[in-house]
Amino acid sequence: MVRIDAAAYACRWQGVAPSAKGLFALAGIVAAWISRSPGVLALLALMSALATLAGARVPLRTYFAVALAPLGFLSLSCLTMVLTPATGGGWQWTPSLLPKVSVIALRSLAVMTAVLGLMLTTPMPDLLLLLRRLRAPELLLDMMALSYRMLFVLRQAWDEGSTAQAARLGHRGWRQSWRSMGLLAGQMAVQVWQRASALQAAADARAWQGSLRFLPASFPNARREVALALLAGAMLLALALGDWLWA
Amino acid sequence: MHIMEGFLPPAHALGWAAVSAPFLAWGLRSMRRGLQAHPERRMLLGVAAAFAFLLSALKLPSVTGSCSHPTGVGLGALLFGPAAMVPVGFVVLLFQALLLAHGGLTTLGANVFSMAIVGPFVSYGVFRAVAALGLSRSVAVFLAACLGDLATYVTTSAQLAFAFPDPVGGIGASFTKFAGIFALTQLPIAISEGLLTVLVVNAMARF
Amino acid sequence: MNMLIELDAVAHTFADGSPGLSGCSLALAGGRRHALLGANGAGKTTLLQHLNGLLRPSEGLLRWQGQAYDYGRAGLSELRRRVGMVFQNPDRQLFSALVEEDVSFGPLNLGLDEATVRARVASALDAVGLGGFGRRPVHHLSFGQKKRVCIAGVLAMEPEVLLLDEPMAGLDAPMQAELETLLDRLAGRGVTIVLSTHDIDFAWRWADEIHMMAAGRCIASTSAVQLPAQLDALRTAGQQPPLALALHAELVARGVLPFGAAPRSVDAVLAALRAQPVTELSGEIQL
Amino acid sequence: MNMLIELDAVAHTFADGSPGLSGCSLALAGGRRHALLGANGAGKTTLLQHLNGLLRPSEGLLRWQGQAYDYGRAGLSELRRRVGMVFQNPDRQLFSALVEEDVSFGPLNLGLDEATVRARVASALDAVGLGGFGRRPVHHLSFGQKKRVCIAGVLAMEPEVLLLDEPMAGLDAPMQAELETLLDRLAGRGVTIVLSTHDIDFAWRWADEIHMMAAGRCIASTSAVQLPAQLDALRTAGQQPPLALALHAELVARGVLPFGAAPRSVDAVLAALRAQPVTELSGEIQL
Repeated sequence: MVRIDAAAYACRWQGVAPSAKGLFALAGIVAAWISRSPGVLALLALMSALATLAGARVPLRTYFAVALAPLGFLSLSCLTMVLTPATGGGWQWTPSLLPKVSVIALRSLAVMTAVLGLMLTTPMPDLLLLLRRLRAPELLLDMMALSYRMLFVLRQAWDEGSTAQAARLGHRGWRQSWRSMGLLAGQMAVQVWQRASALQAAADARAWQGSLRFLPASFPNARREVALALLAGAMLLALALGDWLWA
Repeated sequence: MHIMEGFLPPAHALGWAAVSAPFLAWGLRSMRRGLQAHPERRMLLGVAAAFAFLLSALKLPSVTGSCSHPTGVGLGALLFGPAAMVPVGFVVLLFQALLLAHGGLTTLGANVFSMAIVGPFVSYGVFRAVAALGLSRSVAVFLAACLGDLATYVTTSAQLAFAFPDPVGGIGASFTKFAGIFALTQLPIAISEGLLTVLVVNAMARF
Repeated sequence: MNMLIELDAVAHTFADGSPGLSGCSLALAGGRRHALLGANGAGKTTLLQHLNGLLRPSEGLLRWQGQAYDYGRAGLSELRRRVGMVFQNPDRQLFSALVEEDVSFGPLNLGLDEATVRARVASALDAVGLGGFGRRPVHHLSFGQKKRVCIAGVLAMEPEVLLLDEPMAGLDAPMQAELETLLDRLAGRGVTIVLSTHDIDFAWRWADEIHMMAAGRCIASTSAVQLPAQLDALRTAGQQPPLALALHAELVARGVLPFGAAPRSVDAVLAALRAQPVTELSGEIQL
Repeated sequence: MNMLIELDAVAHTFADGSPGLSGCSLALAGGRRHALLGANGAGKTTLLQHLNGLLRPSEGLLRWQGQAYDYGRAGLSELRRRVGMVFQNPDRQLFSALVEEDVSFGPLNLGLDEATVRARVASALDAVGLGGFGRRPVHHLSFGQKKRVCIAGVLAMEPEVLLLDEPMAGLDAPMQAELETLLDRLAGRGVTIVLSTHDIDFAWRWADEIHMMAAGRCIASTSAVQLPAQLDALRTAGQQPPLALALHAELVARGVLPFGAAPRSVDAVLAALRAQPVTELSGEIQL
């Protein structure tokens, strides 16, 4: 959680309008959905990854660390798909399915790299701003804004509590670990109500009117950035459309 | 268990989003109605969503030495009811996709269906049913969280089977394959989730 | 003197039946620095929360410039614009991820237009010395910086009265000095400041007016210069006399320091000592 | 002197790449009162967490009675039994509903039988002056009481070394005095105490040994009586000389107080002043 969040604040595209980055990612997703040939899908994935790594200067290490878990899922699922029921019961390895499965895997990769490009370069408050502009329900936005802030507060509370437990041998063995986690989670669950009422008091003290309203960030170069994103996105889509028509 | 970004074909990704959307709208509507009577609950929902996310990012110690992540939706369903858990679960899943790269934006609809709709409703139903049978609270909580987790995983396996039917054995065989492979990781998680939820509820009851 | 806020026999009982305040009468003059002094649990926070209407008295009355508090929706909004409050723990009052978003929360609630809000946010952040920090996420800040964001969030509403609950808690000496400078600057601009503290030496050093509390009661109010005459009340509030005061009295009694206004800190006593010429007496004893 | 814990050029870099400690060498003698002195962010907490193995050095070595720390499972358990740690914020380390449940957490993790645990909980609560408080709910306690429950929770493991992170933070004057008495009592029983503080006056009043830290470095260690010779190191650690020391020096120079061992607190200076006869000089100036 900290890795992706920190990368988004540190990258070179941090101040770029979220609408531009959102449009580019959307183009990447749609292009991946349209394309059919493995070569073009691989090219799309490569272009999205390159934009993130070379354009936004997200460190390669971060990128791979973040992609590792989804890649695990992908390999396990693809392995599953090339197994078919054998005639005499049991399962057999079916190499003839490989081309089809590899297209699924590459499409998944192309979509994933497009979304990674968005999330590794856009801090959450900007994403929420984008959602607000897309008319997401206000209640949902309030919940997201508040819970994003509280994530870090609760995370710190959890780490401190867990360290204090370790100092009293609370993680000595797995039995102790289970008991400690149960106690800590229980105590923090009770605190959820206290924290909520403290936040409520703090909001009331600043003349709360019933919803969490914040000043939207301004992106002075938004127009130019959106135009560039549209151009780049159109390139991806053209590539995909060509593939769809002629493949 | 989350379906990764981009893994579902477009028709399935959009289809599941369309299936989940009315549930989300219904959850938000019932939430809004609650907020009219208790405006201060707005903060509570935000903090609760953050707490659910925190629980879902925990690494649980397990007997085999490997680590697993609970979903936390069982606990949430018991505390806040299944209707509130649809929007809360939606926020948690969106954050998991954006901050942890677990699940994805294109697969959000499918994941919301399995984890924020099926899971909480099963948990809540099981808890009600077991409690009605007069069994102890711990048993009810354990079964609710554990079966809610299993229902989520069965749903995910079905979603995958539906999207990628086996060329020989069809959807049934595909389901068997996905359910079988992911059982290795999901069974211990379901049991862990049940245990942790019991410990948390017991700890809470003492305050 | 113009009395901005008055409490008239205010009592408060919490929902769980525990007593918070009893029979508190107090007058807060505008443009002054007020310290509420008392041990932990004396009712300081409860009193502060009455001043901006977060809590309502179970008995008694509060007045703003002679008018009884209006707890209606509009009245409360107006009151909270005028009387801003900074809580003790920043993690329990900052609810937005970005510094400028959080600071903008109050002004937006006042219904100001975007340009005004933007200007106010910028000047509030400047005032607390966090000029370029608007786009920083709150979770990347240190404790002291978060505290200053909290203060900026209130300043952006341009309140006439600023309440601070134990503002020095958790800050080390350099950060405390910084915050004191900030409070001095605000007081210089005419903002009335009311803060709670359990540190008599800080209260003595900083405040114009000291209000002592013990067990939910407002036991005495005095201008700081009159504090030496109120040592009994101070003792009831569980406090020793300020060290600087005691030292100064002793040194004056011994003729080491000239008679005069008591210095506000031990550092000031030390400075006064250093400013005195060394008397011939010292030579004899130093041998 | 018997050195209980030694640090040999210990460096620590956090997972996010930020530096915590660099080249820290330190020796902690058994049975003494040690103060780690430094500003916020100087690395005091990081150092304390190395002492009981919560953090491991990236470079360098720690030794317990001459033997390198053993970070194996059994070694760590043994270490943490011997070296107990009390954290700064009680609300982050108390996680049970009742006082006695919380205090029993450590002893139960040690695998002791129920009767022993019960006896240890009772004696630990007695030691911190909370004898009859076992069945009280934790959330009804005052901040100072919670702090003492935290200490009891560590004492119940019968550690040889007690680490305390900023123990005085958030306590008002009477609670600080109480806690100091408690620490004196524990030191009297032979427990080695290591605490971190950014308050030079407290360190000077309380400690036998003062270890100064700045920017992750251990810049100097001195016995408290030798502190007046280490004012340069003190300045590097961002600290003023203790007020009592400065005052005493000034008063001795002026012949007001006789030459002798420096008093440990401004209160002690005051007492020394009061014990001095009033000289004839005073009469002149008091007029």
